[in-house]
Amino acid sequence: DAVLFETLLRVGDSALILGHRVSEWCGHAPTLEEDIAQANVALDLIGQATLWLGLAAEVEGAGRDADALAFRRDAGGFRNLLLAEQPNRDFAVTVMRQFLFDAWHAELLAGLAASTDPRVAEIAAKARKEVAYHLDRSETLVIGLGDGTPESHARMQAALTRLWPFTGEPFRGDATDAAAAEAGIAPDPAALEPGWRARVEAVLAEATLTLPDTARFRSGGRSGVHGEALGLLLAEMQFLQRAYPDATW
Amino acid sequence: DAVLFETLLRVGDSALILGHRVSEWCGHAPTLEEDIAQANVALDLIGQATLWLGLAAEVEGAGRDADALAFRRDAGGFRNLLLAEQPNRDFAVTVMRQFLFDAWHAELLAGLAASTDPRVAEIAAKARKEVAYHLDRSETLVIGLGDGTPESHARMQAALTRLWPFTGEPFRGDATDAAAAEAGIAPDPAALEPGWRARVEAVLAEATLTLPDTARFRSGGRSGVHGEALGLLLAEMQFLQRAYPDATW
Amino acid sequence: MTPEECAFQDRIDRGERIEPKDWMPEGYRKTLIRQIGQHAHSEVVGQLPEGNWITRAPTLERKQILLAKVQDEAGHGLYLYSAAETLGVSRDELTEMLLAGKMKYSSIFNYPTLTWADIGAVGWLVDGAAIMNQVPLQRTSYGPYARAMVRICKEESFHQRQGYSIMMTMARGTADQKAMAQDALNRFWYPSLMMFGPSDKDSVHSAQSMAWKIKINTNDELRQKFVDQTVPQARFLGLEIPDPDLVWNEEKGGYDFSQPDWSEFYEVLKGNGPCNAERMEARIEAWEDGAWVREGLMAHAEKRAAAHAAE
Amino acid sequence: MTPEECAFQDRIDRGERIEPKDWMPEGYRKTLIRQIGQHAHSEVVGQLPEGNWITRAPTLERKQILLAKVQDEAGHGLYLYSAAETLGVSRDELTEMLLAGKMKYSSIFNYPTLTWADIGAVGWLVDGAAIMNQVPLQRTSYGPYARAMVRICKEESFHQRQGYSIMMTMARGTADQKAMAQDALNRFWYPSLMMFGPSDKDSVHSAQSMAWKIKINTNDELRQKFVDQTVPQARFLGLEIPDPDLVWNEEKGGYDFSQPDWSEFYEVLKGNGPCNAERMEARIEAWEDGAWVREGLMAHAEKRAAAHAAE
Repeated sequence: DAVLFETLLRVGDSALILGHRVSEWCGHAPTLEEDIAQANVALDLIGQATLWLGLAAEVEGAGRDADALAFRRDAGGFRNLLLAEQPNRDFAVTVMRQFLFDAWHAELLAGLAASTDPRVAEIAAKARKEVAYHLDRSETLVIGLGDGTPESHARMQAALTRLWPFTGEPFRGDATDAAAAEAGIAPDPAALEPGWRARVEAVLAEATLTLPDTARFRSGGRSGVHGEALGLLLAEMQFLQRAYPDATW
Repeated sequence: DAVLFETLLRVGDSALILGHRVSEWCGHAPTLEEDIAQANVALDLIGQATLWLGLAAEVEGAGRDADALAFRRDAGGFRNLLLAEQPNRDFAVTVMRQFLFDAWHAELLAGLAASTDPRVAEIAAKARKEVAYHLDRSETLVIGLGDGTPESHARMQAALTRLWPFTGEPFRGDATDAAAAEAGIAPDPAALEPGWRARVEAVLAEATLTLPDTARFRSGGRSGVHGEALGLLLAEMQFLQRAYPDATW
Repeated sequence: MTPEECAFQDRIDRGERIEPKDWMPEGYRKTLIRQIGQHAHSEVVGQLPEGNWITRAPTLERKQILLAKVQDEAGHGLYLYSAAETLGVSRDELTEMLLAGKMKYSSIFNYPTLTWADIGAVGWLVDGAAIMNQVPLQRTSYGPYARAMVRICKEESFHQRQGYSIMMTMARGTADQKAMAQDALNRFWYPSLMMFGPSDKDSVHSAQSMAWKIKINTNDELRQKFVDQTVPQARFLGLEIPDPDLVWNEEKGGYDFSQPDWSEFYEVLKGNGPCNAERMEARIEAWEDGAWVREGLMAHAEKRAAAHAAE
Repeated sequence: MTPEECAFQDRIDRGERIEPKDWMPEGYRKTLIRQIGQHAHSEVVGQLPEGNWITRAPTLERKQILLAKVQDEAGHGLYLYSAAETLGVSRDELTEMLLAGKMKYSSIFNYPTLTWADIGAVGWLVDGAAIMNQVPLQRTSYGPYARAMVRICKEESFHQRQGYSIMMTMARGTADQKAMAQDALNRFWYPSLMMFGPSDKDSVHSAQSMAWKIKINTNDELRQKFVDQTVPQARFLGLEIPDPDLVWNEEKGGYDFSQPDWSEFYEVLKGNGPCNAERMEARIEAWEDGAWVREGLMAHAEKRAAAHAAE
C-alpha cells in the first residue's frame, strides 16, 4: 500500500531526523538535567522512528527493515519535515525547534491514534504519551527562556524568527496526504493547524515572544527536496552501514 | 615494497587530510583573497596527495588506485600526522596549523627530492615548489596576525598553544621510517627537526609569539591511531563512494 | 539631454569605450555600480552552493576541478569589485550593502545543491546561462567592465564543459546516478531560465541600459538562445527537459517553451527562496568572524609602514 | 585522636553508616568530597567518548541502547553531585573546580573512541572495571554515597552486558569487525588496568581511607579480580589479551599479568593524555555556552516567585 508506506515514512523520518539532531547535544547541554532530558527526547523519537519505519518496511514488503530504511536511503528518499533537520545552532534554536515540532507532533499523533489502521493507532497511542511529555517540557523551556533575561529573550526571539518559515510545511498536504485522510489512515494535515496555532500563540504570549509576520514558505520534505544540511547529517549517521555493507551489528 | 608503500601513504595522507581541512574554508574565509589562497593551498595539497597515493597504489600492486586509497580506507588505515587532521576552529588555528605543517613539509620534500627512488624524487620536486609558496604565505600570515592587534595576537598565541603538542610527532620515526631512510627513499624524520625548529623559532619571534614550554607528546598517526575528529571527517569525505560503491564518477 | 550627455551618448554610439577618468552621467555610473556589484556579489555567494560539495566530491580529480572552479569564482569576484572600484565605490562598501540586504546577488544561488549531479547541473546550466549573459558584455561600453568580462568568459566556458562532463558521467552511470542527473535538471531548469530576468517588456531599466550599451541583448533573446543551445545537449545526455510544452518552432527557428513561474522568481528575490537565509547567514558570519583577521593584518601593515618611515 | 575522632572511628568499625548531620572529621569530609566529586565528574566527562558514536551508531537499536546508557551516566552524575552536596559543597562549585583543572576525573576518559568496537570495549572493560571498584563502595561508611552506589551499580552491570554484546557481535562478525574488536581490546586493556590506580604500596591516602571505609579493597586486589574475571571473557570472544606474559598461576588461584606503563598513567594524569585537552574544552564550552540558559531559567523562576509572593 503505497499511501500507507509513504505516510509511515513521513511520520517516521521526522522522528528519526529530529531525534538525531537532539542526540547531537549529548554531553554538551547547558545543565546536567538537560543532558538527561535531551537524551531522553532523542531516545523517545528514535524509538518511535524504529516502530514507524519497521511498520513501513513491513507494509512495503520488499525485504527491507527499519535499519535499511534509516541507513541506506540517500537524502532524496527521506520524507521528514524540513523543521526536523534544521541544525542545532544554539540551545535557543534547539528548544524552539522542539516546541514548534512537539506542538504539531502532539496534534498529529492524536489523529493517528484514531487511525483506521490498528497498527498505526497502536504506535501512535504509545508515542502520544511520550510526546505529551516532550511538549510539556519544551513549553516550559520556551516560557522560561523567553521570559528570562534580556539575553535569553533575544536568543529565543531570534530562534523563532529563524524557524518560523518552516512552520507552514507540516500543514500543507499533498495527494498522498489527501488519500491517507480519505482512507482514515491519518488526519488531514490542514486540520491540525488550528490546534497547533492556538497552542503556539498561547505559549509564545506567555513567553513574551512576538509572532513573526514573515512567510511560512519553506517546504519540500514531503517530496524529498531537503536543505543542504540533511546530506551532511546522513553522511555521518549512515557511515558504518555504508562502509561495511556486509556486516551485522 | 611495504616500506615504500607505507612511506608514500604517510606523505600522501597528510597532504590529503590537511587539504580537506583547508577546503572546508571555501566561501567562508575572512577576505576574498583568503578564499582564493585557501582554495589554492587545498588544491595543491590534494593534487600532491593524488600523486603520492597514485604511486602508493602502483607500488602496492593490489588493483587499487589513488581514489580507492582515499575513499575506501577507514580511519585506522590512514597514516597522516595528527596535526593535519586538527579541526579548523578559527582562522588563527587554521593559519598556525598551516605554518607548523608547511615548515615541516618543506624540509620533508627537500629530503624526498633527493630520494633514491626517481618516482618519489620527481613528485617531491614538483610539490616542493608549491610548498615553498605555502610556507611563504603562512609565515606572512603568522607574522602579520601575531604582530597585529591585541586580539589577533591573543588568538594566534592560543592557536600555537593548542597545536604545540602535535609538533613532536613529525620527527619521531619508527622502524618503517628507519628502513626508508636506510634505503635512501626518504629522509630520517629526526634529521628534519633542526631546520624546522630554526624556522619556527625565527618566525614566531618576529610574530611576537611565545614558544610554549608544554610537551610535544601527541602522536599516533603513523600507526593509524588518530583523534576522534578524523572519523567524522572521513564520514563526510567518503560518503558518495561508500553510498554508491558501483558507480564511476 | 545636456550637451555633455549628448557627447557621451555619441561616444557610446560610435562604439568607443568609456574609461574611469572620463565624464559620465550619474545614472550611468549608478547603474553600472549596481550591475557590476551584483555580479561581483553573485560570484562570492556562488561559492557556497558548490562549496557545499567540495568536501564530498566523489574522486580526487573531481575534487580538484571543483576547488579550482570555486577558486576561479572568488577570482571573478575580485576582478569585478576592482572594476566597480573604478567607479568610486569600495569593496567594503559594496560588501556592507550586500550584507545589509541593500544589494542583490543572482537568485540562482538561493537554490540548494542536493546531490553531486547538482554540481554538474550548476556548471552546465547555471554557468551556461551566465555565459549567455556575459559574452555580449565583453562589448559593453565601460572599459574596465568589458575587460573583466573577457577574462571571466574564458574561464566560465571551461567551467561549463566540466559541468557537462559531470552530467554526462552521471547520465551514463548507474540507475541511481541517472536519476540524480534527471532530478538535477528538473530542479535547475526553470531557475536557470529565470537567470535572464523577466521579459523586457516588464523591465523598467532595459531601454536606457541598452542605449548605454550596459545591456546588449534583451532578456528574451538571451533566454531563447539558451534554450536553443541547451535542449540538444540535454537530448544528447538522454535527459528530459521538464517542460511538456517544449517544441521546435520551424518558423522562428527556435524552440517554443514554457515560461518559469515568475511569482516564484519574485518570492526568491524578496528573500523567500529555499536558501536565501542560509546564504546571507554564511556570508555575514564569514565577514564578522573575519573582522579580527582583517584588523590584525591592517594593524601589522601600519606598524611596518611606521617602522619604515622611521628608518 | 580526640575523643570525638575515637567515637567516630568506633562507629565506622561497628559498621554504622555516617549520615550528613553526624559529626565527622574534616579529613573524612574532604576526602569524601574529593572522591565523590571525582566520581561525579567522571560520569559527566564519560558522556563524551561514548557520545562521539551516538550519531554514528550502526543500527537503530544500538543507537537507542547507547543513548540510554549515556543518559544513565548523566543520571549517575546527578546522584553523585547530590551525595557530595550533603557534605556542604555545591554542584556549581565542584564543576568550577573541574573546569579550572583543580579536580580530576577518571583518566580512562582521556582515551579516544576510534571505532564502534571501542563502544563495546568501553562497556565491557571500562564499565567492568568501574563495577569492580564500585560494588564494594555500596558498603562504604558514608550513607548518601553508599546509597548512590547501590543505584549506580545496578545500572552499570546492565551497561557492561551491553558492551560485551557489542564485542560479541563484532568478534563473530566480518574480518573487519573482528579486527576492530581486537584493536579495541589492545587499546583499552592497559588503560582499564590503570583504572584501579597504582599499587597501594605507592599510594599515600589508602591506609586512612580504608580505615574510614571510604575505600574497601586495595587497588591490587581489585585489579587482580578484574583480570581474573576478564581473561575468560576475552577467550570466549576469541580475542587475545595484549599481554604475552599473561599466565594462570595455580598457586595464587589467579592470573599473573603485566603491569600497565605507569609513566603513561602519570602523564595522562598531568594532562598529557590523547584527549585531555579535547575533553576539558568540550566541558568548558558546554558550561560557557550554557550560561545564558542557566541565567535565563533562574531569572524566570525568580520572576515567578516574586509574582506568587505578590499575590
